[in-house]
This record gives sequence, C-alpha cells and structure tokens, in this order.
Amino acid sequence: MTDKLLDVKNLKTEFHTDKGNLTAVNDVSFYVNNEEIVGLVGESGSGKSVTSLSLLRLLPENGEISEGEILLEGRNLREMNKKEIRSIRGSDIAIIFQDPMSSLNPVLRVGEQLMECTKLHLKYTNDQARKHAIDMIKRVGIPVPEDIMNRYPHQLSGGMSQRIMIAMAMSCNPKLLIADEPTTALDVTIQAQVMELMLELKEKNKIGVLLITHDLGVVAEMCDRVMVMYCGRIVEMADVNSLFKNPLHPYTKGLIASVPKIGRNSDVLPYISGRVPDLSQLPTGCKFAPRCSLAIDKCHIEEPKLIYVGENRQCRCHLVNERGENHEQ
Amino acid sequence: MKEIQYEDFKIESPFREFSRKFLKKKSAVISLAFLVFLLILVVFQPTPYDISAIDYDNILCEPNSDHLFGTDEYGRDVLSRIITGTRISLSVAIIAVTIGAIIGSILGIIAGYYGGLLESLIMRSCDVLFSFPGLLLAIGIVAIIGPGLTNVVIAISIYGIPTFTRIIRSSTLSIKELLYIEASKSIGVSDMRLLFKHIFPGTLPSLIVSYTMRMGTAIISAASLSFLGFGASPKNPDWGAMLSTGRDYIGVAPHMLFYPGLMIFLTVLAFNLLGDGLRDTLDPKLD
Amino acid sequence: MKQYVLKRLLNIIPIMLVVSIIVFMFIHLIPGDPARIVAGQKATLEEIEIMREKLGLNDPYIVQYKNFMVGVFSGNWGTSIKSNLPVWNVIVPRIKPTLILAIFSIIWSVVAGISMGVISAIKRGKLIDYIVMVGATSGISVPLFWLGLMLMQIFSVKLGWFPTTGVDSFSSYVLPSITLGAGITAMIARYTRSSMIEILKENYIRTSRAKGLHEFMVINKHALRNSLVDVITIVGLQFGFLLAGSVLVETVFAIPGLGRLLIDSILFRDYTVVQTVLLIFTFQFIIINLIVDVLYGIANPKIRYE
Amino acid sequence: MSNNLVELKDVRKTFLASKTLFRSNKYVHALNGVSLEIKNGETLSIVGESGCGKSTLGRVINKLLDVDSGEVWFEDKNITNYATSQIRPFRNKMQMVFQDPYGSLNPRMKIKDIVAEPLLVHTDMSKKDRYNTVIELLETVGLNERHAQGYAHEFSGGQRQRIGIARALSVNPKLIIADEPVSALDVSIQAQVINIFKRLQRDFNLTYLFISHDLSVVEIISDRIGVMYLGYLVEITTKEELYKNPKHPYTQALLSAVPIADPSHKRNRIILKGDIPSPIDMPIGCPFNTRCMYAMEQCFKTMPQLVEVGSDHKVACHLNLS
Amino acid sequence: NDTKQEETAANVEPNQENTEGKSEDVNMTIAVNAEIISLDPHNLSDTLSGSAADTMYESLYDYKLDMSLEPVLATGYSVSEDGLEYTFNIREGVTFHDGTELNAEAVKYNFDRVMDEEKNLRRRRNFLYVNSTEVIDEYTILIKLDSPFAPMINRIASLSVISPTALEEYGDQGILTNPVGTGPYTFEEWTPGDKMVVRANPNYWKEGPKIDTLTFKPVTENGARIAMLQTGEADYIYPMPTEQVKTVESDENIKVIEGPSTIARFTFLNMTKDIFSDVKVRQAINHAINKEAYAKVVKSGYAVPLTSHVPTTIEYQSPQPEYEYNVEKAKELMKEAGYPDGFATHIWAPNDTENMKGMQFISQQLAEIGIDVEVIPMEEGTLSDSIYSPQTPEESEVNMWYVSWSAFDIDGATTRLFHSSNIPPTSPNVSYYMSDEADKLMDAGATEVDPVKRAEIYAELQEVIWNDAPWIFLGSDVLLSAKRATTEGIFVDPSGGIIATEASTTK
Ligand SMILES: Nc1ncnc2c1ncn2[C@@H]1O[C@H](COP(=O)(O)OP(=O)(O)OP(=O)(O)O)[C@@H](O)[C@H]1O
Ligand SMILES: Nc1ncnc2c1ncn2[C@@H]1O[C@H](COP(=O)(O)OP(=O)(O)OP(=O)(O)O)[C@@H](O)[C@H]1O
Ligand SMILES: [Mg+2]
Ligand SMILES: [Mg+2]
Repeated sequence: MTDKLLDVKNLKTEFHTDKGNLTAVNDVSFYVNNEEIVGLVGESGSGKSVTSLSLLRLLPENGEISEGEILLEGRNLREMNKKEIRSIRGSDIAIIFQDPMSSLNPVLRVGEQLMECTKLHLKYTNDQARKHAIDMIKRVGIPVPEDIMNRYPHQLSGGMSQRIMIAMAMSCNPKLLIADEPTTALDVTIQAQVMELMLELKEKNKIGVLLITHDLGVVAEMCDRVMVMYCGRIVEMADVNSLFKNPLHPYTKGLIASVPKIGRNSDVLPYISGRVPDLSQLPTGCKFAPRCSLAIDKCHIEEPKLIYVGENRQCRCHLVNERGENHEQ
Repeated sequence: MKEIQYEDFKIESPFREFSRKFLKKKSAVISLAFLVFLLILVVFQPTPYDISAIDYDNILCEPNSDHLFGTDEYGRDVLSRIITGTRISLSVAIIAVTIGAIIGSILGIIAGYYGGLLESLIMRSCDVLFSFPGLLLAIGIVAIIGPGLTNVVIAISIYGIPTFTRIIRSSTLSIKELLYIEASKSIGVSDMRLLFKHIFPGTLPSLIVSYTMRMGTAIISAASLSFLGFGASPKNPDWGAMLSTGRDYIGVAPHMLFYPGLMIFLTVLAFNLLGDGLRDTLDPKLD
Repeated sequence: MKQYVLKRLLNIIPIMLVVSIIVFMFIHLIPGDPARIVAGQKATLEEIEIMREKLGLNDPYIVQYKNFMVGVFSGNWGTSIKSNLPVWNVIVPRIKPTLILAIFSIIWSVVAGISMGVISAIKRGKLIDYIVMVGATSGISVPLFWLGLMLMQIFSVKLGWFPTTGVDSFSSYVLPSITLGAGITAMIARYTRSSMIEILKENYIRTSRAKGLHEFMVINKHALRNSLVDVITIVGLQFGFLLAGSVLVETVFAIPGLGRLLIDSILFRDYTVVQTVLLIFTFQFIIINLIVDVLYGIANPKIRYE
Repeated sequence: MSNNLVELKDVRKTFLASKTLFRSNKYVHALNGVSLEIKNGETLSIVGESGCGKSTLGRVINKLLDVDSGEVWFEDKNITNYATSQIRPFRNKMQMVFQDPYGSLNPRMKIKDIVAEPLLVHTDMSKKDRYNTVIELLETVGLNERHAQGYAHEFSGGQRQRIGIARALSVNPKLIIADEPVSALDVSIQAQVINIFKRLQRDFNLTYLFISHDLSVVEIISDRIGVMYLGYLVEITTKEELYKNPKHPYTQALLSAVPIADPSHKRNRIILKGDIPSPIDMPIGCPFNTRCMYAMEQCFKTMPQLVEVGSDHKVACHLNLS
Repeated sequence: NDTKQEETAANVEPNQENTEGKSEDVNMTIAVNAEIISLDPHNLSDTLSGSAADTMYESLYDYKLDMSLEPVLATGYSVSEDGLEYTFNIREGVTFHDGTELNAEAVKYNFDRVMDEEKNLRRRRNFLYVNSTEVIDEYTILIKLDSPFAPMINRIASLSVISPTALEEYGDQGILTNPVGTGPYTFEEWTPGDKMVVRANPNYWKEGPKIDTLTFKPVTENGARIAMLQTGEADYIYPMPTEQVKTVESDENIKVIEGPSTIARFTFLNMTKDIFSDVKVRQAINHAINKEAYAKVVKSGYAVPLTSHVPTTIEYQSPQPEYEYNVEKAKELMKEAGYPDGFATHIWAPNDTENMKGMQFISQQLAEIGIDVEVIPMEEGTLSDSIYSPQTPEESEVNMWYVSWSAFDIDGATTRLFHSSNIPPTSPNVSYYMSDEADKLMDAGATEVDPVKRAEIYAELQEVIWNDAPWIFLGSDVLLSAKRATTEGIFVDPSGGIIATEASTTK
C-alpha cells in the first residue's frame, strides 16, 4: 500500500446550484503509483475534470467535496488547511488543463509565469528562476527559450502553449502530474508530439500521471491503467491491455466499439443510443441502465457496486457480478 | 474546441427560464415593484390636492399631517406635485430614451451588419456626437432649440442616440459572427429576414439592459438641464424643475429640495438596479 | 502600435473639422444677438450696430467661419465679446481649477472604484457585495448638484470641516471632487466588479491557483491586471461625464472653471469664448480617448504586438 | 452534362489580416489555388489540420465567400460571379451542416421554425404543409413531433446535429457541405450521426463534401479524400488508395499520428518537428518544407504542382515527381 | 522719471506687507451673485462690475445712499444759463495709485476716451450730448453740450477717472486688468471668473477703509453664497436671496440689511395688440393684481408697491393714486371694454426661477378676471431676439413682458421706456406706448434746467403715464444684503451698487 503515490477513497463532490445539489463525482476511489500513467476516460460531462479539480481542491465556489479522502503519500489533502494545500499545489501535484491557450495569463510574459512557481515553492531568486525556466523550456523541446520567455501567450501556437504548460507543471519536480485532456485542443500531428513529450518526461522524472481524456486512442497509446467514468462514477478499472481486449462493462464495450478505427471500419458503426443523463435527473439504479441493451430489471432499481472482478480489475455492473466473476479483495 | 456539456433536459421556454433567474435577484425585483408602483401613480394620479391650488396662508409649510411632504412657495402640496411630476419625468425619460433607442438601434444594426462606408459614416458621426461630452450635447441642443419639455425630450434623445448605436453595433458585430447567422445565410435567407428575425432578437438583451439604464441617465439629465436653467417650465411640476426651485429654499424649506431629490434618486436607482438584474439574467456583454 | 497612434491622430483631423463646423453652427444657431446682449439693455440701436460691425457679425457666415478657423490656426482666438479680454486670458485661468478638480476626482474614483469593485467581486453574493454595489449604484443614481448641495450643508455649514466654495486651498476641492467623483466611482466599481467576475472564471486564474499562489497574489497579480485592461476603457469614457459634471459642480461650489465659463458664455452669447471652450472640450475629449486607447493597447499585449 | 456536381478551378482566397498604413497589408492565405471536382453522388472528404482552409473551401463552394481568383462551377454553371440574388435559388441545392451544433441553431427560435426556415425561403408552401414536412424530416433523423416545440438549448449535441441535418435536408438539396459535423461530439454519439449521414446519402441520393480533421472518421464515409495543408490541396485520391498508399509525406505523418484505440497495435510513429507555419507568412516553395523530413533543395524553391501519380491519385510533392 | 520710480515703489509696497505680516492682514470678502465682467469703468454696463471698479475708481461726483449727488473728485460745478456749459473745479492734491497727479488734463483725457466713437465704449452713450471739453486751468475743466440736457450733470459726474499715465501705458485693453484710479483701494489681483482682490490705498485723499484687503467673489448658487456667510468665509453677501432670509434670521452672527432700490418691476402690455389697446383693459389688469400678494409671493415680502412708473428713490418721483386691488372693479372695466369673459394672451420672461414665479403670479391673478395668460419662459438671448428683431409694431409678437428696469435718474427711467421714438428695435418701449403728450413732456423735462420746472413737468408726465397704464405696475424691489455682525461700512445703494469705501470689521 505504501507505494501508492495518490490514493483516493470514496470521493464525493457536489455542486450547489439553483437546481439543487448535484453530485458530479460519486464514490470515486482509485490510486496512482509512481512512474505510472493512469487514464481516466469518459464522455463529456462524466465528471473527469471535477475529479481532477477535487484532488487539488480547486473547485469553483459552488462546489464542495462532501465525502472521501485524498491521500498523497499518506497525507490527507482534504484535511489540510489552506496554507498547506497551497504548498502542495504546483510543487507536489502539478496540473495542466485542456485548453492551453486560455490557461496562460494573457497580460503576463511567458517567462514570468514560468518563474512564478519555482520562486514560490523553491524560493528561487529571480536569476535562479530564470535559468531554471529556460532550462525547462529547452527540456520540452522548444528552441530559443530566451525568446520564448519574453513572449506573450498570444504569440505562441497551441502546441507551444501546451508545452509551456507542461514545462510550468514540471518546473517544481512534482510527484504527481494531473493532465486534464492535455491534447484535446491540439491537431493530431501536434498531439503526437505532446504525447511523446509526456511519455519521455514520465520516464525521466519517475512521476505518476493521472491522464484525463475522452479519446480512447490516446488512452491506448499512453496509459498503464485505465478507469472508465460514467455519470460521476467509475464503472470499470483495468490495466490497459485487458480493458481493450476484454471490456467487461457494457458501457466500456459500447465505447470501444463505437470508436472508428482506420482499416477496420465496417459499414455501419455501432453506437450507444440515448444520451448521458443530466446530473439533476439521474435515473435510479444503474446510471447506464437506460442506455444499456443488456439491462435487466434489477439494473433499474438498484445501483451496482464497484467491485473487484480480477487482479487489479474492478467493474460496476450487476451482470458482471452475477456471472460470478466476483473476486473480493 | 470548447468543452461541451449537456444541458437540462427539462423543456423550459426562454421566458420561464428568464423569470426563474430574474426572480432570484432581490434588488431587481424590488426595483421593478417600485417602478410598477410609480406606474400606478402615473395612471391613477392619486393626488391629495390640486397641484396648482395656491394657498398663500400655507407657504413653505414643513411636512405635517395635512401635507405629508410639506408645501412649496405658493403653498402648493409638494406630495401632489411629486405624484404629478412622476408622470412628466417618466414620460420625458421614456419618450426620449425610446426615440434614442429606436434611431440608435437602426443605425447600429445597419452599421454593424453592412459595414464598409456606411458604417464609417455612421460611426464617425457618433464619434462627433460623442466628442461633445455627455450633458454638454444636451445643453447645446436645448440652447439652440430653446428650453421646454419637448425640446428637453429632443435633446436627451439625440444625446442617447450614439450610445445605442454603439451598443447595438457591437452587439450586431458579435452576433453576425455567430454560426447560426452563417447557417441562415447559407440557406439563402434574405438580408431583411436575417436582420429582423435573427440579428435583432439577438441584440435585444443588450438593448433592454441599456434601455433600462438609460432611463436613469435620462431622468438625471432632464433634472440637470432644469438645474442649469435649460429645463422645462416650472408650471409642469417635473422633478428636475421642482428640485431646481427647491434649491432656492434650501435653508428655509429643505423638504422642497429633499423630496424631489429623493424621488429622482430612488427612481434612477431602481432603473439601474433593474438594469443590473436584467443584465445578470440576460447576460449580454455590455461594453 | 505606432502605426495605430498615427492613424488615430490622422483620424482626429476630420473629426475636429466637423466638430468645428458644428461648434460654429451651434453658436450661430442659438437665438440671441450677442451685440445686443453685450451692449446691454440700455444700449442704443447705433451702439449695437457699431458693436455688430466690430464683432464681424455682419459678415456672411462663410467669412465668419473662415475668420474663426484662421484664428484657430494662427493662435489668435479673438477677444471675449463679454469682457473684452483676449479669449486666451479668459480661458487660461479657468483651466487650472477644472483640471485639479478633474484630476482629484479621477484619482479618488479610480482608487475607490477599483477597490470597491474588487472587494465586491471577491465577495460575490455576500452581504458586503450587496452593500458595496447598492452603494455604488446610488453613486450614479443621485443628481450631482443635489449631492453637492447636501454635502455642502452637512460638511461645510453644519460641521465646518471644509470651505463651502472657492479654490483657495486643497481642502476647497474635497467636497467638489467627492461630488464629481461619486458617479465615476460607481461606474468604475460596477465595471471592475463585472470584469473581475468574468476574469475570475478564466482558465488562467485556475492555473495560477493550481500553482499554489496565495489568493492575494491570484487576485492582485493575475486577475486585477487583466481587469485593469478593461477598466482603462471605462475610465476613459468617464471623462465625458467628468467634463459635463464639472459644469454642475462648478456651479454649486462656485469654482471658476471651464465648465461654468462655458455655461455663462452660452448665456451671454460670448461667441468667441463659447467656440474656443467647446473646441478645447472636444479636443481634450478626443485626445483623452486616444490616450485611453493607446494605454489600452499598452496594457493589452495582444494589441501592442499587432 | 458532365458527372461533376462541383468543380473548383485554381481557387484562391485571402483574408485581410492586418491593415497597415504605409507598408503593404498582411493577408491570410486561406486557399492557394485549389482545384478539385465533386462528382454526383459521391462523398469527397477534406482532411487537414486546423486553419488549413477546409472551412473556407466549403464556404467558397456555397458562395458564402467570394473567391479572389479562380472559378467555382456548380451543375456546369460558372457561379463564380453570381450576385447574391442570383445565387439564392442555388442555395436550395446545396446546404450546409456545421461543426458546432451549439452555435449553428438560433437559440431564440423553436426547432420547428429552424427546420422550416429553408422551406420558407425557397418554397411557397402553406404553413400547415411546412409543419408536416418538418415533422417528417425530424422523424427521418430520429426525432419526433414533441421535439419540434423545443428550443435548441434543450437538446444534446447529437440531437442538435441531427436537427441541423434535418434543416439541411428540408429543401431536397443535391449537395451537402458538412463542415466537421461530428468533431464536437462524443464518440458514442459520433457514430450515430455518421450513420445517419450514410443512410441519408443512400435514401436521398446526396452528394457530400465532408470536412474533417479526423482521418479515422473520414474513412467510414468517404469515397475520395483530399488532404489539405496551409491552403494547398497536397493530395487527393480514393479512400482505399489513401490509407494503403499515401504518397505525400504529410499524409503519411498524419496517418501515423492518429492514435489507435488498441494498445497491442505497435507501430512507428512519424513525429513531425515544429508547428504549422502561419498562413500569413507562408514559407517559400513547398508549404510543408519546414516540417518535412525529406525536404530537398528544390522544395525550398518551388511549389510542387498537384499531378496525377496513379489512377485517380494526385499529389503535390517533388518527391513523387522524381 | 519721477512717476516711474513712485510707480515701482507703489508696486513693491503691498508685496512687502504681504510677506511680512500676512496673518495680520485684515481681509474681508464680499460674495456676489455674478461674475465681474470688466474693470474698465468706461466700458462696462453691469452694476456689479461697476461696484468692483468703484473700489478703485472715483468720479467727479457720486451718488450718496439717498441718491443725492455728493462731490468727490470735484469740489464744485457751475452751469451756464443756457444749460450748455458745465464748469467743474477739480479737487487738488489727489494722486492716482501710480502717483500721477489728478488735474483737469487728466479728466479731459478721460472724457476724450469715453467719447471716442471709434472705441465705442459702453459708457459713451452717457455722453452723446457732449460736444467738447476744454481745460481752463490746471484744476478747472469746461464741458460743452450740443443741446441742453437736464440729466447731464448726473452723467458727466459719474465718469470714473482713470490715470492717464496708466491708460497710455497699458492701452485700452490692458487697463482692464491693470486698473489705476484714485479710489480707496488699489488693485491687487483679478482672475476673470473668480475673485477680485483690492487692497486699502494708504495714500487715499480722505479717510478710507480700515481693513487691508477686500475680495469680491462671485458665487452664483444662492445656497452656497449663504453658506459662505454662515461659515464666515464671506463677510458680506449681496444679493441676499429673499427666499432664504428665514435661514439666517435666527443666526446672531448674521444681519440682514434691507434698502430701497431704483428697480421697478412691471409688465409691458403691448398696446398695439387689440386686447391691450383699450385703456380700460389695461387699468382693469392693474386693478386685478394684488400688489401686496405680489410682494409676498414673488419677492418673499421684499418689495414695495410702485406709486408711479419710477420708484420713490428716483428724484422727481411723484406718487400717484394707487390702483387698488379690486377684482369687481376690474371685471366691470373689462365688461365696459367689451371683454366680459376675458381673453387669452401670453406673457414672456427669462426662464430663471424668479421670473417664472412672477409670470405665474400674474397668470394666476389675471385668471380671476377671465384673462387666460400662458406663461412662456424663454432663454435670455431668445427673448431679446424675439423682442428686438421685429422691425415694425405689426411684426411684434410680444403681448406681455415681465421685466424690471433700473436707472439713476428719471429721464433714464422714462424716455427709453415710453418715448414713441424708442419702440423696438430701437429701444425697449415694448408697450409700444406712443403718446404725443408724454413725448412732449419727456422732451421738455430733458432740456429743462430749472429743478422746480422740471419737477412740475415730471409730475405731469407721471400722471399721464400712470393713467394710461401701459404697464402693470407691480412693485419696486427692496434690496437685501446680509453681513456678518462684525462687518461695518459696506452698503448697497438703491441702484444695487456696493459701496465699501469705509469697510471695517471687528472680527
Ligand atoms: N460549477 C459547476 N456547477 C454546477 N455543475 C457543474 C459545475 N462544474 C461542473 N459541473 C457539472 O459536473 C459534471 C461533470 O463535469 P466535468 O467538467 O467534470 O465533465 P468532464 O468529464 O470533464 O467533461 P468534458 O469532457 O466536457 O471536460 C457536468 O455535468 C457539469 O455540468
Ligand atoms: N473571415 C476571416 N477573416 C480572416 N481570416 C480568416 C477568416 N476566415 C478564416 N480565416 C483564416 O483563414 C485560415 C483558414 O481558415 P479555415 O476556417 O478555412 O480553416 P479550417 O481548416 O476550417 O480550420 P479549423 O479546423 O480550425 O476549422 C485560417 O488561418 C483562418 O484564421
Ligand atoms: Mg473536462
Ligand atoms: Mg473549420
């Protein structure tokens, strides 16, 4: 257990809105080990970003973590005071967001934004911070770092901004990197570059990565372990090979089947009917039941639990459970 | 690419959604209630006294049980005059702002939609109008055409035109870029239909908000004109004129200055708070 | 950027030309014969005729406009019809009070307005936000002159803290600049608030929080700087309000400034002074707008590097 | 009458990027001499990265934009210089479906009015007929009468996109220009919409210009595929040929960069250096020369022409010429 | 050279005083309701500028508070039999502030300046009848008229005397901002639009002010002016707004001063309009107005009824029997005139609050006898245009004009307003009053030099005008000023001029 870098237990995050309290993340438990890339996939609105924000307690004002523990090397982030959590942010856990262009402050030079972190956490002087920043820019593969330092964000391309974001995240040597859809806004050729860079950095710095994405292709190419999320719940967790070879949850199955694959597309693509339910109108029972072609009566009444169904493998489905592939651990 | 989030599945008409949000804004709702109250005053004119009934025995009375707001230099009931003044002040503001809004919106939509020379022409004229700062323009216009209610209305509406033109233009410009406009164009929708069916409704939120806010400005402008001696005649007891007369009695009969001032203040405040509430609800980006 | 400034400067020429025509038309459209007003009620017809000739009022409008423009460009702004002093001598002493008043008002409004806006935005939805915003909205809802008279009654007459009128000392400017600044403060506060609220939703604010920055730094360094970019524009727009407001405030507090001069001159049909003051006002307004745009460009790197 | 529904001949389009007072103005080169034809009944897909001019191409064909030079032919008529009033009747023969299903529907109109709008413009149907047609159309795309009364914001992305398709279909067009119609959708829904596209093509004998940046999506629907880079059409061929035998280095890189949802699938990825150059300051010679691993001297001098290198396979690359 | 030296000395002196003992200076401030427009006493037409200039300038004779003449820079004068020649003896030993001697030469210099047609100074109109001036000897000057003109002495005497040296030096425009006279104060500073400061003249030829500096400060806002007095920022304010007397009544530090005025308040009735052509109508209107109420309502009680077309402060005023307030009688007269049900008309005046109040009052009062008066306030310039642009009586649109008039002498208060040659556009005879009888009397009065005969002529004239009732005779203002209890020696004369020659304070 001790090798778990991040251990999240029964995380529940709620939003207070004018439509009442919405539970965006419910009973989410997972862990990330050192030197491991864990993928979190799911459709839009399934609660991926909220999960990542919850970890660092960066939720918007109306959001609140109502249950659960977030353990970073055994320390519970949820119980820390504001000062302590600030000292974790950016230094132990770094995070990069989906849209790199809007994640940089448009009125500050790139260099200044890069230096901020080391000056704050490592108490670097201006000169040290500058040198370090230049170093970081080089490491993410941007030529002429001095020039980049003096630029403003709008003078960077999308790929460059994302690399700056990565440089920024890596600059205090974090133990855990949370990447929330780091490549979604990028073109495929640029995405390939950034993915390559992230793999490389993970190897070199021996960090744990929580990679959030909706692109199963990216997951397949990057991750060691994968969690599938639906309606704020983790419905399946497995290592990447088992997941793609043998998806257990009907949702995972449907998801993988609906991805178009070059060279292997049949005439009619399979898809999952219906839509992701709104948080304020979640069905009782299994949240996927209304879209599930295999659903039985029980699915509509009782919500299944996430249980181990094999070595390092969890699933949240009555059908899977009933098939007796139930491995208590 | 933007993050996409699924929205409410409940069928809720835009109006219901609007009122649900709006009713949450307490200050705006209270303001609206106050303005409705004023409207009732305007319609029913429940004046306790004849507003021109002169009573030389009761000149400049302090507020008392007979005259809740006191009397003025002719012994006329201030409360009654304020109630009557509501109608005049509000009509001046409404008429002036409406004229300004209509002309301004038409110009703004044309400028924003067609662009080019027409736009330059319209916007440069607005610059010129704008370069006579604020009230000065109204003063200038009244100086030319003379004081009096109608002229005050004209002046204030002219002075409101460039504001509306700019707001509507910028609103049009941003709506013009929206995909659904292009979608309609690609269908072959005519310019007129595009302007009135698609673009104009889109500018409505900012139009409504600035209309509300301008009401406040118009009331204050009219009062300021009166104060500077360019206003309406005191026979029509609009608030500005009452205020302007009242200031000569500042030490003797402060109520003559206080109540009309309070009335202006409350009304303008109500318009502004209502505007705020509308903006928060309709959420257009105002410049 | 240089390009832009140059272009804007060139743009001023046609606007000023149109403005000058409007100003000229304006003063000639106002009914009232300056010669008669200057000569006074008791003047004889002959005197008035001499006066009219002397003032060039018998020339065709075109000639009068030409003379006016020639005067503008040659620096000969003419003689005040009312006081017979050179227009320049009439105007120059009036500039300082208005300028001081404007600067005081702007400074305190900017400081107060931005602080109020920021506090309100941070405490959004809380009681303090409510109080600050209703207070700020009151600032734009109150007739200036009314506020001025009330302040004077309370702080000068009752409490004796400040002089009622005049421009003799720093303290003379306190009440007038509070009066004049009230509306601007309100505008700035409201604008800062909504801009801050928008900005606090931005992704880069989330980024700066994720770096572990103290909330104070997040607000002051990241959010405020961005919202200042927006606030600059609104401050610029307020100058129009300031100039118009100065007319009222100068009247109430007997400040011998440009605003009061303009009104008096219009009433007296002191054409030469009216046209010069109007030109100064509009020119100043246009220039301030230009400066604001330039500042906006400087503050906003996206524009600076176009 | 030829078999081509649309023909573009050396079409160029630039946008003013910034006005300068004394120096010459800067332009975005969105389309640099694109020639292609869309045959009746086929699906031509255009792929390329963001900003390469795909949407511009669609708009030029639809006459939402006027070209700077070159010709646009539709049904063997040169419509390049048609005025707005002349083009309006053509518009019912070509309809568009847009990428952003949220922005392309007027939020203030009911769905039935949105779908009926083309009918209102192009036909003189009675109100009742229009309504019936609308309901029919909605049913075609899997929606029903109840949906007709709603407003756009009440629908999910996939539903909206289907509403957009219904609108496009309402006037029985020949050509549908679909500008990244599924990019904004989740995979599970993407498939739904693509299937509808395919079905409708069969049912209504439609021709598609299908714009996308995702090579894996394009494969499902296309007959032929064109690859664009920086405003140039660099390769165009049949679907089979493109995936099996990509000729242009950029096409090759693009294909290899697409992530495959199969962890067992191992391959050599071509990682391109650097970024796409700005369409304002275009590189001299081949536009791809800044990132191309095979770039030769010649590539920095002249722009290769798009030439036939096989049956129905055209490439613009010096490598393939030599 | 002598004068030069003295001049610099005079300039330096106050500065030294300033630096030495600024705090010991006794300073007084008079807050007034308008701006000082000019300090050139020959080229100003408003009373306030006159008051400001009069702190530094003096004339040969001046009005005392009771409007009688008192010798100032002259010691006496004589008039020739035919009334064409005036000889003045100039006071000896008076010097201007710049050291220049006052003598006949200097006075003549001033006459020549003001009579110069080219310069067209505003005071020229007072000297239209002057033919020439002649220096008899160092201290005697002879002034010759074209034709006898009885009020001449008043006008000649009122010419302020400017130092000729200064006039030479600064020129006609420069003198505006560099006033040099013989008066009790010397010029210190003037910011046009703002305050004007004068300093007590240490070399004054008679007893002068007992303070160091005196400031005139324009404060247009009534409330602000009173506030200044309340806080002690002003020692004297003029005018004191009639409406606000109550505000300061209870304040023991403040004294309100009432004084009679030369101001007549009245309303022109345009006699060329049918409705006003009948004298019965005009008399009816005069009977229908309650003058007491007028004073109370419009002037807050600070006005007295007019007993002739000129106020009692004017020499030769002769009281007429009052038009008593009697609505019944008025109605009777209206009936006789053929208007039993009244008629509709309108009244004009500027759009400030006081004038509007006056118009409203008249409108209300006349409503009692069926006359429906529409109140039309106009901006001053517009009003003046509307009145003076019509070239003939037929074109004129004015019906009633609510206005006031103030003059020093009875001729000034009569001829311009009633002589048939003075109808617009020439002059403000807006009643278009054209009576041969009155014309004759006015001409006679103006040329008659004998005071007794003049008094008879004017008594007759006043009777004629009173009975013809071309005006509504409303009232004459009571001038109100207010001072701190510590203030002494500042007065307002009936023409509204402020006299501060002997200002002193105990504060
Ligand atoms: N501030 C908020 N207030 C209310 N609901 C919120 C808020 N933020 C997020 N939500 C809701 O929480 C749910 C999960 O959102 P989240 O952003 O985590 O989705 P996601 O999986 O990251 O989707 P995407 O792929 O679009 O980024 C959504 O239904 C969203 O509407
Ligand atoms: N109206 C316009 N004004 C100026 N530039 C434009 C305009 N429209 C497009 N451009 C520019 O032209 C180039 C091509 O744009 P286009 O929209 O055709 O690209 P695209 O391939 O559709 O990209 P995406 O995948 O982002 O939709 C881009 O650089 C874009 O910035
Ligand atoms: Mg997300
Ligand atoms: Mg596009």
